[in-house]
Amino acid sequence: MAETQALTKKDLKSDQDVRWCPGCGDYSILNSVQGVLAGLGIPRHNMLFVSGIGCSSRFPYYMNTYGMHSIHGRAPAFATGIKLANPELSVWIATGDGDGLSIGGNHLAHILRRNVDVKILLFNNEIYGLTKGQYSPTSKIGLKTKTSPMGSVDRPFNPVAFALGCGATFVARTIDTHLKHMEATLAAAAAHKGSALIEIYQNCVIFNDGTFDAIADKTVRDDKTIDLEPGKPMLYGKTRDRGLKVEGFDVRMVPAASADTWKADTSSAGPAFVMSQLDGDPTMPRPIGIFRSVAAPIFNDGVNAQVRDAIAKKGPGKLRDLFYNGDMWQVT
Amino acid sequence: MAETQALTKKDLKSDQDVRWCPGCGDYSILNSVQGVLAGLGIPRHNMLFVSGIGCSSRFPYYMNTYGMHSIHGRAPAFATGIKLANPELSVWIATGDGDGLSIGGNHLAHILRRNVDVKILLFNNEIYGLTKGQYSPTSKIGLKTKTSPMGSVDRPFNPVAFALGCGATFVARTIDTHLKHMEATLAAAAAHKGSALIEIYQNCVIFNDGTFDAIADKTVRDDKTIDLEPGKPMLYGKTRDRGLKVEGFDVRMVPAASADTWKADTSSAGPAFVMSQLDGDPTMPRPIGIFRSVAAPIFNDGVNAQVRDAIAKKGPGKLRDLFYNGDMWQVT
Amino acid sequence: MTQTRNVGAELPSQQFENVVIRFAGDSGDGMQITGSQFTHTAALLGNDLATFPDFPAEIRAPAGTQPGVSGFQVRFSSSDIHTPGDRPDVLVAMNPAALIVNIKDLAPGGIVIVNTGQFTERDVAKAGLKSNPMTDGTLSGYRKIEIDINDRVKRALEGSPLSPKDVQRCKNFYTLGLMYWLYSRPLDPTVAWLKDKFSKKPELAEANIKALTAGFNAGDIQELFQARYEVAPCTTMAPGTYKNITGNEALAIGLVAGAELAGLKVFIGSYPITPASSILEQLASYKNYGVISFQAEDEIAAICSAIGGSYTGHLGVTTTSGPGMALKGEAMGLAVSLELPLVIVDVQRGGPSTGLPTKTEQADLLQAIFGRNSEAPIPVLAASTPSDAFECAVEACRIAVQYMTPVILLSDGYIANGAEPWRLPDVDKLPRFPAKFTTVAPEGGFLPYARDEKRARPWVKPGTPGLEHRIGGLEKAHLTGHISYDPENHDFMVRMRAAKVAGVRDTIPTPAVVGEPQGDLLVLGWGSTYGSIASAVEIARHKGQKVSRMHLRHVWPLPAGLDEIFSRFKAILIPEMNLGQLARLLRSEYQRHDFISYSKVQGLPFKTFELNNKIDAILGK
Amino acid sequence: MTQTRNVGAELPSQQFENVVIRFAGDSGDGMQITGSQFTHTAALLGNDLATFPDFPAEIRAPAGTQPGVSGFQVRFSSSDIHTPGDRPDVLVAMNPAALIVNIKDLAPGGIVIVNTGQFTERDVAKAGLKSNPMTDGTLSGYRKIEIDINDRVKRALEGSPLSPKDVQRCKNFYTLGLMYWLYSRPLDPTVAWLKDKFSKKPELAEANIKALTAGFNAGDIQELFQARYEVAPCTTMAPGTYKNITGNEALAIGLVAGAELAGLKVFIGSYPITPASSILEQLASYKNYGVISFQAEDEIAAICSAIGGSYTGHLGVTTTSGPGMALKGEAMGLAVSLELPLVIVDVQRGGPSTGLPTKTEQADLLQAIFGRNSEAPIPVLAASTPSDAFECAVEACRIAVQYMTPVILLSDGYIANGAEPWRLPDVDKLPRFPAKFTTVAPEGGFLPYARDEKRARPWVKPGTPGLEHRIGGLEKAHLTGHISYDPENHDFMVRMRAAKVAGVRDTIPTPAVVGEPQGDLLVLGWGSTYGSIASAVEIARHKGQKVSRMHLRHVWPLPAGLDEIFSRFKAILIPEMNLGQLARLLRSEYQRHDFISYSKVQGLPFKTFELNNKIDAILGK
Ligand SMILES: Cc1ncc(C[n+]2csc(CCOP(=O)(O)OP(=O)(O)O)c2C)c(N)n1
Ligand SMILES: Cc1ncc(C[n+]2csc(CCOP(=O)(O)OP(=O)(O)O)c2C)c(N)n1
Ligand code: SF4
Ligand code: SF4
Ligand SMILES: [Mg+2]
Ligand SMILES: [Mg+2]
Repeated sequence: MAETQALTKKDLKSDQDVRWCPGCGDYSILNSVQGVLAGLGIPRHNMLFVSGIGCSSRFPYYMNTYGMHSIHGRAPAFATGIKLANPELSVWIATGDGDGLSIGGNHLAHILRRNVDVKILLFNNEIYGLTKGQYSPTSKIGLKTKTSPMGSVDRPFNPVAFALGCGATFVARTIDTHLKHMEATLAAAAAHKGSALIEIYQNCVIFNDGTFDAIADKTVRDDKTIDLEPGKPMLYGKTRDRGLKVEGFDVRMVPAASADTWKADTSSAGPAFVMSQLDGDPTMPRPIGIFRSVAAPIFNDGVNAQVRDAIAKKGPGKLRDLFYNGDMWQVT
Repeated sequence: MAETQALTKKDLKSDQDVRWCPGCGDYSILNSVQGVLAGLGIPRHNMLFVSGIGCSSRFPYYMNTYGMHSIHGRAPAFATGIKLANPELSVWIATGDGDGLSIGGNHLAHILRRNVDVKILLFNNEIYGLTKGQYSPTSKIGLKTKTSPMGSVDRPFNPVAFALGCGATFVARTIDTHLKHMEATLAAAAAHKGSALIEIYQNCVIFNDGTFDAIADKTVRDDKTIDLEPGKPMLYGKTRDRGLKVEGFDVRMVPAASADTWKADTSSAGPAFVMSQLDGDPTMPRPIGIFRSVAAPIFNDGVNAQVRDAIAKKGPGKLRDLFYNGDMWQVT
Repeated sequence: MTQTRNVGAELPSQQFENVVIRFAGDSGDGMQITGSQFTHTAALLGNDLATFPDFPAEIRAPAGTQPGVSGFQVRFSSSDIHTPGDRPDVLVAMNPAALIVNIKDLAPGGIVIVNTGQFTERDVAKAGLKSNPMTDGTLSGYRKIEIDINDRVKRALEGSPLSPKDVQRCKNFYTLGLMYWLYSRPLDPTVAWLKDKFSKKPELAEANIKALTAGFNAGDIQELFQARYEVAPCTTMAPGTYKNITGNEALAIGLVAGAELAGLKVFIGSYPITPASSILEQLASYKNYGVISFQAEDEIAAICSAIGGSYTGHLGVTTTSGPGMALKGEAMGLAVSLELPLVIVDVQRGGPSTGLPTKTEQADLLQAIFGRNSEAPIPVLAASTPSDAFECAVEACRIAVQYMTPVILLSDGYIANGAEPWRLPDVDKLPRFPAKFTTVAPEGGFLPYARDEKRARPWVKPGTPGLEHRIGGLEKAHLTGHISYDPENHDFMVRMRAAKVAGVRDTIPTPAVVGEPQGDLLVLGWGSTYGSIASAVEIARHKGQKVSRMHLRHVWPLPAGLDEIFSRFKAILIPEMNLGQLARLLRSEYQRHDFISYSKVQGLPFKTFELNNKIDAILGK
Repeated sequence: MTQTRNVGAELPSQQFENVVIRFAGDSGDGMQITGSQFTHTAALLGNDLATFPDFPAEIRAPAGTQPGVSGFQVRFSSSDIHTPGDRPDVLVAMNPAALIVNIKDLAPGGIVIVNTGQFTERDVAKAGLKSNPMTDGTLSGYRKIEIDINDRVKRALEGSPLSPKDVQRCKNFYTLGLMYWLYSRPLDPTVAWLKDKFSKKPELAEANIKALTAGFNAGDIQELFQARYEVAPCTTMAPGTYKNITGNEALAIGLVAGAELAGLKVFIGSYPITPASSILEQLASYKNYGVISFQAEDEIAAICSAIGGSYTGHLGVTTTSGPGMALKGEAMGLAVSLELPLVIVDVQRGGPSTGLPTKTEQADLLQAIFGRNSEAPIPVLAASTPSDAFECAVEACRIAVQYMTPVILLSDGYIANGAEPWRLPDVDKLPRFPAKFTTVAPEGGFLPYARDEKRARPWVKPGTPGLEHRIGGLEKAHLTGHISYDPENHDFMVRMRAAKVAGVRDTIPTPAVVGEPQGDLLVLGWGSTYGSIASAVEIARHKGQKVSRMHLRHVWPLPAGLDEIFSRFKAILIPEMNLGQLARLLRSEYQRHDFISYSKVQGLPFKTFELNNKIDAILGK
C-alpha cells in the first residue's frame, strides 16, 4: 500500500527511546531532519538512513524509515551499494567527526568524488562522544582530552575544505541550535541531485561543551557567522550592515553596499574553498550556509545507464548465452 | 662510522635489479630522486623510504638506504610511526594513485593534515599498473579499462586539490619527463619543513600510455603547462609571452606584462586551490610547480616536545614510581 | 578524626568471612565512585577484594530508565577470594530502575536498601514499570530497608551554599556513610579523598563529608538493622605493598615496564574503542617515561604506526578490541613477515560485530591465533585477572623482543574494568631481557634474515651507518632477505616462521596443576574465567571431589607437558565465555583426552555456582 | 584450408596416451597465447586437457632475465586426466633464461626445442648465466632440437610490410606451427582465431598465419625429429558441449547463474587484487545480465557496498585474495549479525602478507572459518578445479539465499588461472532456489528476526511499504531485532546463529568415497589438490594399494557422515598447500582417527609423484 497522505514529523519517529544525553545537540538535529523529510513528498518506505558508529550514528534507530546502523566509518560504502542497487531510495547518512573523518575519511572522500546521490549529515562535535571523550580530527589544537592530556597537537581538518578538495558537488554548514537555518540547509541538500555534505556544528554537552559557543551562541551568532546564500549578497551582522568582498585572492570585510553576491555554482570550486579558509581567521565571520551547489554527473546514474545501455544493445542476458558462447566443441 | 664524503647518485643505487617495464616513467623519477637526494648532505643511513604496493611502490628496493615495502595504501601510517619515533631520519614515501588515493586515501589525508615531516612522491599514472590495468581514482572519465569496459563513470580526484583540502603545507606537481622541473620540485620539497606532497605525472607505457601527452609531451608542454614559481610572475608559453591574472574569483589569461606574481605561502590555501581548479578547463594551461609552501607546526615536533616537556617537568619516569603511587596499603 | 556517634554500639556485632555489596543507581547517581570508595576503605583495612563495575553502553541514558542503571559490586573478605561474588548479600537501589534491574541477583534473604525518595509514581513510570516494586511483591523474600535518602540529604545539608540539585548529588555519600556504619568501617580515607578531590571546591568537599557523616550517624535508620557486621582483615595475603588496580591500568603499566626491562621505550599507536581505550589514555599520560603515544585515524593506521615505531627501535604497541582486531589482520601478517617485535592487545568484548560493546566475552581466541591470511603464526597470551595483566604485558614484551615477533595479548572487558589488590613488584627482582641491536656488520657481511639460537633475526635501527637494507611483505630469501620467488625457499621460510613461534614453548613454563596432580576432573581455563574457576574448584575440593585446576597464560603456542598432565585426569572441563574455542584448539592438538566444553556467552563472567553445578553434573553428584 | 605440405608423412607416427608440453619464453614472447592456442586446438580434437600458466609477478620484467620468464604448460590426453602433468615431455625454450628456469622440470630424456637465435653471449649474460647452457652440459640427458627461430621467422616473412620488430613478434606462431606439425594437429582453428583477433589489422593476421604455416612446413627441421606423435581423442569424456574455461571465468559465470537461479541480480563490490581481479573484470562485462559492478576504493568498501547491495535485494558479492580477506573481517561480522545473503570469494595466493602474489596456496582456510571477532560463523566452500568453481559459485549463492547468511567461497591461484574443459550445463536442469521476499506484514506484525525452518530470517527490500525497520551490528533481540543487552538473549542469539550455520549440513550431501568404501588409506582433500590426489590415487590403486579418496567441497560446516567414513580407514592422509589446516580442523572435530597431514608450501601444486611417494611411505612400500 503506497502511503498517500502527506507525512507528519510524528510519522517519522520510530518506537525506540532516544538515548542521547539530556541537552545533546543531536536532539535538535533529529527533530529538524524529521521535520524537513516529512515535507519532501517521499513515502517513508523509500527513505533509508545509514550510519556508522558513534553517538550520532544512533540516528537511524530513531527514524521510522528503513535504516542500517553499520560499522565504524563505513556508512558511505554501504550507502553507495544501496543507492547503486536501488536508485529509487532517498538515502541519507548520519555520521560524526570521528566516524566520518577519522576512520571513515576515505569512504567519505570517495562518495563525494563519485557524486553518489546520497545526503550526508556530518555531526561535528569536535570530539569522540560514544567512546567518552578523546580528541577527534576536528578538535582544536591544544584541546585537553583523555588521550591528549597535554593538549592535542593534531592540526584539525576543515570538513568543508576537505569535501571541496574531494570534488563534492554540494557542501554546506549549519548549527544545531540554529533551527531555521538548519532546516533550510537540509531542504537545499535534499533538493540537490548528487552527493550533499552538510557539516552540522553539534554541541556535546558532556565531553566538549560549548566548543562552538564563540561563534554559534545565539548572542553572538549574527556577528560571528555569515550565511552564504547563493545568489544573494554576502552580508552579516545583526543588522546585516557588513559584508564580504573578494579582491584577487583575498576576502575583505566591507560595508553592506559593497558586498559581492555569493555564487555557489561556479565551474571552479575555488570560491567555495576560499570562503572555507575564513575559518582560520578570527577576525572574519565564520561562513555557514551553502558553500557549493553545482550540477555534475551522478555516479549511480552513470552506472545504471551502462547497465541499461548494455541490455538495450545486447538484449537482456539469458542463462543459456552465459554458458554457450566462445570456442566450444562437442563430445558425442 | 659516519659517512664523511658527499654522496653520488651511484651511492644511492641498491644492488637490486630494477624491474619496471622498459619505457616506464618510474625510471626517470628514480633517477631524479637519487640525484637530488645525493646532494642533500644527509648521510645515506639517515634516509628511509616507505611504500605501499604497486609498481611505484617497488621504489624502496632500488634505493640504497633504509626502506620498507609495506602493505597496500598504508605507507603514511608506517611513516608517521617512524618519524615520530626517530625524527632524525629523512623519511620519504613512494606511492601510486591507487595506493595513495584509493585504498590509502585516508592515511594520506591524515598525514597531510597532521603535517608530519615526511616527503610524499605520488606517482600518478591514472591507472593500476601492478594489477594490470584497472582504472584508478585519477583515471579520466570514459577511460575504458578491464574493469570499466564501457568507460569509467568515476569522477577523478584532483590530487592537488585533495591535498589542499586536507590542509597540506607543501603541495607541488611535476612531470616524469620534465627532468629539470622534477629535480627542482624535489629539492624544494626536501627543503620544506613538514609534509610535502608531490604529484608526479608518470607515464605507464603498458596500460595507460600517453595519458598526459596532451599537456606533458615535450612538443606542447610549454604552451599547455604553467610553472607556479613562488615569488615569480605566472608566465607560460614557449616565449613566456602569456600569463595569468586573478580577478575576483576568476583566473584569466593575460599578456605577460599583466601577469600576477605567484604566492604559495598565503595564510589561506585559497589561491593554491583556485589554481588547482584550472585542471578542469582545457583552455587554460595546466599548473605545475609549487602550489603551496607554508610553514606550520609539525606534528612530530609537537609530539616529541610534549615528551621532552613531561620529562623536564616530572623528571624521567622511574620504574619504581610507575608502581608505587596513588592509594597504597601495606600487608605485613 | 571525623565525628561519629557510636549509635550502633548497642547492636550486636556479627562476623562475616566475606560480604558482597552491590550499589545500583542511575548513571548520574555516582555509584561507581561510591563503590570505589567502599573498595578503597576495605583495602586499607586489609580485606581481600574483588570488584565488578557494570555500566550502560550509553553515555548518559535517560535518567531513571532501566538502560540508564549503573552498578558497582564489591566483595571484601577476610580470606582469599577470586571473584566479586555470584550474588550480592546487600543491594543498594537508588531508584526503581536500579531495583528492578538488580533485584533478581540478590541472594535469597539478602538486604535491599531502597531510596524511597526516588519512588514516586513518575519514577516508577520512568523505569518502565506498571506497578511499584516496593509494594507489588517484588521484594518478598528479602529484608527491605526503606530510607528517603533524598530527604535525608536535604536535611543533612540544610544551610549549605549548594543548589538543591547539587545537594542531591551528595546522596551517594550519604549512602556510603550508612554502609560504612553497617560494616564498621572508618570514614577517614573517604574524607581524605574528598578533601583532595575537591581541593579547589571546598564547599563540595564539605557537603559530601557532611552527607557521609550523616549517613554514618543516622541512628534511627540503624535501628532498622538487627546487627552491625564485621569482616576481619585477610591474613593470608602475602606481605607487601598493595594497591587496588584495574586490568587496563595494570596492562598499561606492564607495557611501560616491559619496554623498560628490554631497555626500550614504548611507541603506542592506537585508536579508541571500548573497553580498550583507557590503556591508550593511560599511556598518553606516561610521556615522562618516554612513551610516544599516537592516536591514529583508525586501527589499521594504529598498528602500522606501531610497526613503524618498532622498525626504528621502539617497542611498538597497539591496543584495541574485537572489531579493531579484525581490521588489523593484514598488518599483523606484515609484522610476521618483517619479523619485528610488536605487542597487540585485544581487550575482548561481546560480539559478533559491534555486539555488546560494554560487556565481556572471550570469543576472539581463534581470531587471534588464525585470523590472518596464509600461515602467519603469532604467539598469543591471555591475562587472567587485573593484576595478572601486568605480568602478561611484561611477558608479551619479552617474547616480542627475544623472538623478534608480534605477540598478541588477550584481555577482556571483565578484567579491563574489574579491580583487585595488586602486590607491587620489587623493581630489582623483575627479570630483564635487554634488546640487542646490531650496529656493525658481522664478518662476512650483514644478513638481515640470519637467525640466532631462538631463530630471531637481527634488529637494526635505521640510522645505523653501513647496515642499510630494505624489508617488506614479499617472501624473502633466507639470510639475505632479498625478494625471493623460489619455491623451496618459500617452503623453508614458512616452516622457519612456524618453528620460531613454536619455539617460544622453550622459554615458557608448564602451568601448575592446583590440587592433586591427578583425579577425576581437571578444570582448565584461560583468561578471565580464572576467578570463577578458582572459587568453584576450591568449593568442589572442600566437598571432597577429586577436582584440580590449571590455567593457561600462554594459549599459543601451548606450553610443553600438557598432554601428559591431561592424561592424568579422567576428563577435562573447559569453561569459556565463547562457544568452546580453547576446547576446539586443544582437541586439534591432543587427540586422546576427554575435553568437555562448557560455554556461557551472556556478556557476563561465570558464576561460581554455575561451575559447581557443572562439576557436580559431570562427577555425577 | 591452409596450405600445408605433408613433409612429415614419411616419418613414423607414434601414439601417446598423453603428452605434456611447456612453452617458455620471455614475458614479451607471447607464450601464454601460444599455449592457449595449442590447448584450444587440442580441445577441438577431443583431447582431455589441463593447463598451468606461470607468469612473473612483474608486469614486464626486463627482457631476457630469469624473472621475466613466462611459461604455459599444457597436457592433452586420450584418457581422463586431472592435472597438467608433473613434468613436461617437451620443453620449448625461446631464450636462455627460459631454458634455465624450466629445464630442471623436463622429464628425463625429454625433448627440448631451443630457439638458438636468442642464445648470443648477450642473451646468456642477460639471463644471469656464466656459461651457455646449450654447450655447458646443462642439456645432457635430453633430446635437444636447435632452431634459429628468429632467423626463420625473418625469412618466412620476407617482404612483409611489418617492421623487423613486429616480424619477430610472430616467433611464437612459428613455434606453434612446428608443434602442430609434431603432434599432427590442424592449423585451421588458430588461423580462424588470428583472422578474428586481427580483423582490424589484416597485415598482422597474415604475418602470423604465414609464420604458423612456415613452422608447420619446415621440412628440414622435421628431419631432426625421429617421429611424429599422435594423441587420440579422449573417448571417456561425457557427451555434451564443452569449452575450455579458467577457474575465474567459471566462478564469474557461476555467480551470475547462481543469482539468476535465485531470481536475483548480482551486485559485485570488489577491489582489484591478484589473482582475483579477473572475476571483477568479467562481471563488469556482464552488464546486460543486470550485473551491477562497483570497483570500490578498497576491500572494506567493497564488501560494505556488497552488503548494501544485498540489503536492497540484490545478491551481494565481493571477490578478493588473502590480504583483502584479512581486511574484510570486521564487515563479515556485520553481515553475520545482519543475517543478509552475501558471497565472499577468496582466491588464495602465497603468503603471509604480500607473500607470493602470483603463486598458489591454500592457507586461508582457518582465516575463512575463524578470522573474525567473536562468534561469527560463516559457511565455507572450496572449489577443486576450474569447472568446479562454477558449481561452487552456484552452491554458495544457494546457501547464502536460503540461509540468509554470508558464505565464503575459496579458490586459489592454481584454479583461477588454470583451465580445463567444461561440459556446459543444461540450463533447464539447473536447480532453482528462488529468494523469498517478505512484502506484507504477517498476522501479528512483522518481526525482522523471526525465523523459518532453516532458521533464516525474512528478507525485506527497503522500499516495501509498511515494513520499515532498522538493522545493525549491536546484538538484537530474538524476533523483534531491537537492540538488546539482555544476557540470556545474547546467549540465545549466539547459539542461534551457530545453529543456523551448522544447519547448512542438512542440505549438503556426504561426499562420495572414490574407490573401495574401506581400506588402508583414505586420501582426503579440499580445493585445488583435487587433480593431484585423483591422479595419485588412481596410480596407487593400479598398483594394488588399498587407497581410496574423498574430496570436500563444503569445508564448514563439515558434511554429515564423515566420522563414520573415516572409521573405515586405517589412516587418513590430508595433502594441503599449507601447514595442515584442514587436518587441524578435522582433529578438532573428530577425535578418534589417524589424520596424517602432508604439507607443501611452495606456491606450487602437488606433483602426482610426490603424493605417490607419500602414500608408499605410509603404506610401507
Ligand atoms: C572498528 C571500530 N573502532 C573503534 C570503535 C569505537 N568507536 C565507536 S564510536 C567512535 C568515535 C565516535 O566519534 P564520532 O564519530 O565523532 O561520534 P560522536 O560519538 O561524537 O557522535 C569510536 C572510536 C568502533 N566501534 N569500531
Ligand atoms: C590489500 C591489497 N589490496 C589489493 C592489492 C592489489 N594491488 C596491488 S597494487 C594495486 C594498485 C596499484 O596502483 P597504483 O598505486 O596506482 O600503482 P602503480 O602500479 O600504478 O604504480 C592493487 C590494487 C594488494 N596488494 N593489497
Ligand atoms: S556524549 Fe556528547 S555527543 Fe554523545 S549523546 Fe552525550 S552529549 Fe551527545
Ligand atoms: S605496468 Fe606501467 S607503471 Fe607498471 S612498471 Fe609497467 S609501465 Fe610502469
Ligand atoms: Mg564526534
Ligand atoms: Mg597507478
